[in-house]
Amino acid sequence: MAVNFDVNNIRKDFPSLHQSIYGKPLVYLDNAATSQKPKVVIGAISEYYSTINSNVHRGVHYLSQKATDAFEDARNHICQYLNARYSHEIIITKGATDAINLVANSFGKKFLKKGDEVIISALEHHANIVPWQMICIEKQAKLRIIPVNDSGELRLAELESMMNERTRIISVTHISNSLGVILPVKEIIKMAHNKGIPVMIDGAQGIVHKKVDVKDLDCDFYCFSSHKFYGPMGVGILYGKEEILNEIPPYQTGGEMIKTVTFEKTTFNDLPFKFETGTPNVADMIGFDKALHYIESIGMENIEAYEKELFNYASERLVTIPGITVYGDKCERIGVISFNLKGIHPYDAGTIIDKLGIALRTGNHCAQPVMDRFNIPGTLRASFAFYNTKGEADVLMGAIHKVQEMLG
Amino acid sequence: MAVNFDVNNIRKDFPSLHQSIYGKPLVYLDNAATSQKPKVVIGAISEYYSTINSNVHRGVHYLSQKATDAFEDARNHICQYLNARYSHEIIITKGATDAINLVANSFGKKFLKKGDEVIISALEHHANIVPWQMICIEKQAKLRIIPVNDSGELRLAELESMMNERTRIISVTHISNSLGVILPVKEIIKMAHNKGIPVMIDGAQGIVHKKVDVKDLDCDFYCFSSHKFYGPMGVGILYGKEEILNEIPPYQTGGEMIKTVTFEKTTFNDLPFKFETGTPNVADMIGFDKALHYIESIGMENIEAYEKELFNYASERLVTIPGITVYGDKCERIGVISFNLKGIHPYDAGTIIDKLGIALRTGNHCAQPVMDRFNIPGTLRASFAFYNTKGEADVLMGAIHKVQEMLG
Amino acid sequence: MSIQEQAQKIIDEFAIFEDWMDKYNYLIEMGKSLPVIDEKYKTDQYLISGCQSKVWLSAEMQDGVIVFKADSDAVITKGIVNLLIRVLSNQRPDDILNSNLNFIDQVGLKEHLSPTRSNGLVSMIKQMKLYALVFKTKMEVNG
Amino acid sequence: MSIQEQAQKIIDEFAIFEDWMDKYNYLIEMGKSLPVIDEKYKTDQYLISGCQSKVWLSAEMQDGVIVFKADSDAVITKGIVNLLIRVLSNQRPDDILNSNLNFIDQVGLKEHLSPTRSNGLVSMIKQMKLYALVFKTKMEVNG
Ligand SMILES: Cc1ncc(COP(=O)(O)O)c(C=O)c1O
Ligand SMILES: Cc1ncc(COP(=O)(O)O)c(C=O)c1O
Repeated sequence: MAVNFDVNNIRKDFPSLHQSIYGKPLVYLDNAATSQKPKVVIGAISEYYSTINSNVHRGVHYLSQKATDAFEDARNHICQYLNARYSHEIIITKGATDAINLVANSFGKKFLKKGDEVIISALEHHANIVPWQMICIEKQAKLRIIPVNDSGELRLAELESMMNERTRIISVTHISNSLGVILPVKEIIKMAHNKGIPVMIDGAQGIVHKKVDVKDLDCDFYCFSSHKFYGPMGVGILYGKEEILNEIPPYQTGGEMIKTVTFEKTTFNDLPFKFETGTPNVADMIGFDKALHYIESIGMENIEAYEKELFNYASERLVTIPGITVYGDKCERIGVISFNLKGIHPYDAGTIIDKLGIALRTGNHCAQPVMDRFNIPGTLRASFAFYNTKGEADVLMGAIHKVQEMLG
Repeated sequence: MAVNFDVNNIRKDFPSLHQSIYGKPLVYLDNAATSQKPKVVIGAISEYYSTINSNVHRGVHYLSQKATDAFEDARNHICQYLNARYSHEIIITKGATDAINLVANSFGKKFLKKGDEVIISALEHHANIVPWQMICIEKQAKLRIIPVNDSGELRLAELESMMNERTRIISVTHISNSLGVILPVKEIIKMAHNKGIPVMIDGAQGIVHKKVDVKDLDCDFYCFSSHKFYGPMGVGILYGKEEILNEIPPYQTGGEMIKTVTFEKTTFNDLPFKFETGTPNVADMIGFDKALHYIESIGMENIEAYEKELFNYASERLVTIPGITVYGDKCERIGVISFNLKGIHPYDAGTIIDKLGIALRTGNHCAQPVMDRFNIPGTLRASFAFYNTKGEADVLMGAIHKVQEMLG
Repeated sequence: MSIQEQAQKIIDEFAIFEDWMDKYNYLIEMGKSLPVIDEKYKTDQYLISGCQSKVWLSAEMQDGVIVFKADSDAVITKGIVNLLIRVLSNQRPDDILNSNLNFIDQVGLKEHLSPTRSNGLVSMIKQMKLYALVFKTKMEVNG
Repeated sequence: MSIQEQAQKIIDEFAIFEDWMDKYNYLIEMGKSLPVIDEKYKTDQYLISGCQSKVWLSAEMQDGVIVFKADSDAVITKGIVNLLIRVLSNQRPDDILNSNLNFIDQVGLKEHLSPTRSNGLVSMIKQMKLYALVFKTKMEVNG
């Protein structure tokens, strides 16, 4: 067990974990979809709305100034956490999907021309596929896919030959949400930068399980959602290098993001405001700030160590089940175990497992091309957070036995 | 005083109203920027995160089903409140600005061609100007402005002659956020529909002060933000007629909004999901649902009656101040009183008023063209909600006297 | 038997189960034992897309009643499909159009018919009523 | 007088005020009484945009020190502009570059220098240090 890490104490910080489902204690294994929230986060939102609640950046009045300061403190905190150079490299969005749409659109408008190419991987979430498909259709550019081998591993050698002088950007996930596979993002970034190609990382799952240092990674964009990282829904983060953010045009337009407006001509504000329009989600940013503080108080290195141990425990036991197929099991993985049971439709298995008080997800996990790659309708996905226990992994084991008994 | 309406009781429902600023009781008159929240809303968010918190539309598991049902109940509630025909005519966005960007983009992509025209009014917030400017530039269309006369009233006669066979859409605000002027939206819609032109209403301020019935208005789009209407930040609503929503293409893309994805081709989901991608902001939707219930429990007709009385009281007193100019004072107005004091810069006045515990806003209120129209750098804007009192209007009077004493 | 009588029969069958597991075992039995559609109908044309589990549905008019056949790739879904077929197949278009399917609620399977559950059942019911409407219209036009 | 001494002098002046109102009355006095810039500098070229209140700033090098002149359309902003000018004008580029402006905090006007306050003061200070850097570089190149 990791030092300084007592999972039973930690569980006390999460009110939602302590409930019964169909009379059985909840086992929450749908963390890759969204995480539960520590009470400091929930409390911070209530407190915000009960005290300094205001619109920001606008008023000369006291509350507005307080809210603005809290909002910008949160931005600074994220900047430090990611080890970005400037806080204006941190753009607030409504989620990872919003962030990817922003980049696909703004980068695409500026840099994509007919015949150009964009590269993504075969392990992407729909959020990192469809926006690129759409902008490629609009610009008559070509979307190319880094393939995976049968064990779910990216074929990096092919990437090398795919990159050419028409490649404008590469966008890949840090950790696959459907299989838990960790991608060699640092290597991909190096390979791409050698040819002068910028790289965006979809960190929706990556930020949750890895300490992320954007300077060390040297990625050009990195994005994620607060709600999967113990923070509230409704907030996402886009990190972008200043140089590139300055070069690409704004995405959404309206208040805040402008300098001057006449009916003839509008000039845009500086970073980060150029990419942030409308009233920002101050309450949830303050909530997310608290989530980051909470993570730091436990220590991401402790979280990583414990999660690895838990993941290995669960994986090693699951593979012993007769008739189980675990996808991507030859790869370095974390957080997610994606599997099927021989002769049993994942939807059926999920229905029974649900009745046993376990929250896990079945289906294609918004990654249909991954399912198509393995020629399956979907999988059962158990996804773990640092508040899950080995005991819960055992409960899952028992549930799978029950499923096989009933459906096998 | 309106029947069944006791403002002192109502104030008890709003925790943030009971605090001191610089040792003086807070007088919150920045409601047009964002409203305060009743405790039922704050409580609902906490409860959500402490119980059914999950991702929606995806899992087969119990919590996910509960969260999905609560989310869709909220959508149905909004549908009923607005008297829309179908709940799939209610699209969830992150705010009014997001909603207008969606329409400008999707409608613009489908219907705007070179030489076409879009009409907005001279009283718009930047959020209902810049997105139209941008899409008009992209499509080489022309943005035309319904002018206002010196008292801030829209010149409807000019609209009649501005509409022609190249006019594709008209987008106007329901109530001006900078002056409080109520626009004759029903008349505008009728005039436009006579020529077959669809109309979007920016209801960010309108929904707060008027009972809105989209069937009665017969608008093609109506949008607003939760946070100005006593709900949480991070959620906005776009109502659109089914026929037109079906015709225009999706805006953002990613998970949820798709039916099938392959690397070659993606097909989109039905309404409302076609326009909703990424993990939705379930917590804040549930909070907003509670805000609507709260409003209904008081009764919008009671709120309208009380607000009118309070507004008249405040207006009548303010105009007696020597050297004051109230903008739009010849027009039908509600909620907002926008003014300047002779020889005093609004920023200076705002600084002093703030020190007296009053939260009001100075500046151009994200409506620079309105300021340019009146040839002023900005105004002082006192904006009232139904939890404000005549006593607070008196405190504002006193503060203005103090400002004139110090700065006059 | 009328729709009402069929539904009551199913409610009675389920009444004997003490817990959810027995109920689901019975559903699974029903799903497994009954081949309900010809293989030739298991094509995209007859597919009702429910994202997580697939449902195929065919309908034919025979002597004034509609004969539905259906199948699913998930066995629990198939079990429920079978309940719906037992109740709605061999009924007249008008009766199908006017039917309510409360029995699903009464046997404790309501959650499977939530419009947000992506198992194809809700779409299947919609499709069955649509068939009823089409056949009814045809009958009126022809006769 | 050095920057430090000038700042101390201002701190002492403000020390006598008992409440915020006296302090602001004094600021307003300072804003009103001192015309600090030539009308010819009140053009867009010298404008520092602060959204809510405008600040104009000019800078000249005279005998090794920089002479700043500035103005604002809002009188409270202008009062603070004057404090900054009193402290930073007639100082050497190096001293300006190394200066901290804590005295604003100590006289209780910190909120006016919040980077999110759109009164132009923060941009004005940035601009003053930029001038100092430019003049310093020029001196080094020429000298
Ligand atoms: C009339 C009007 N339209 C649009 C907006 C934009 O709303 P939001 O900032 O919540 O997106 C506002 C509020 O600032 C407004 O008053
Ligand atoms: C890898 C990955 N990318 C993107 C997303 C989209 O995140 P969101 O739904 O919060 O926008 C998700 C989560 O669903 C994900 O797992």
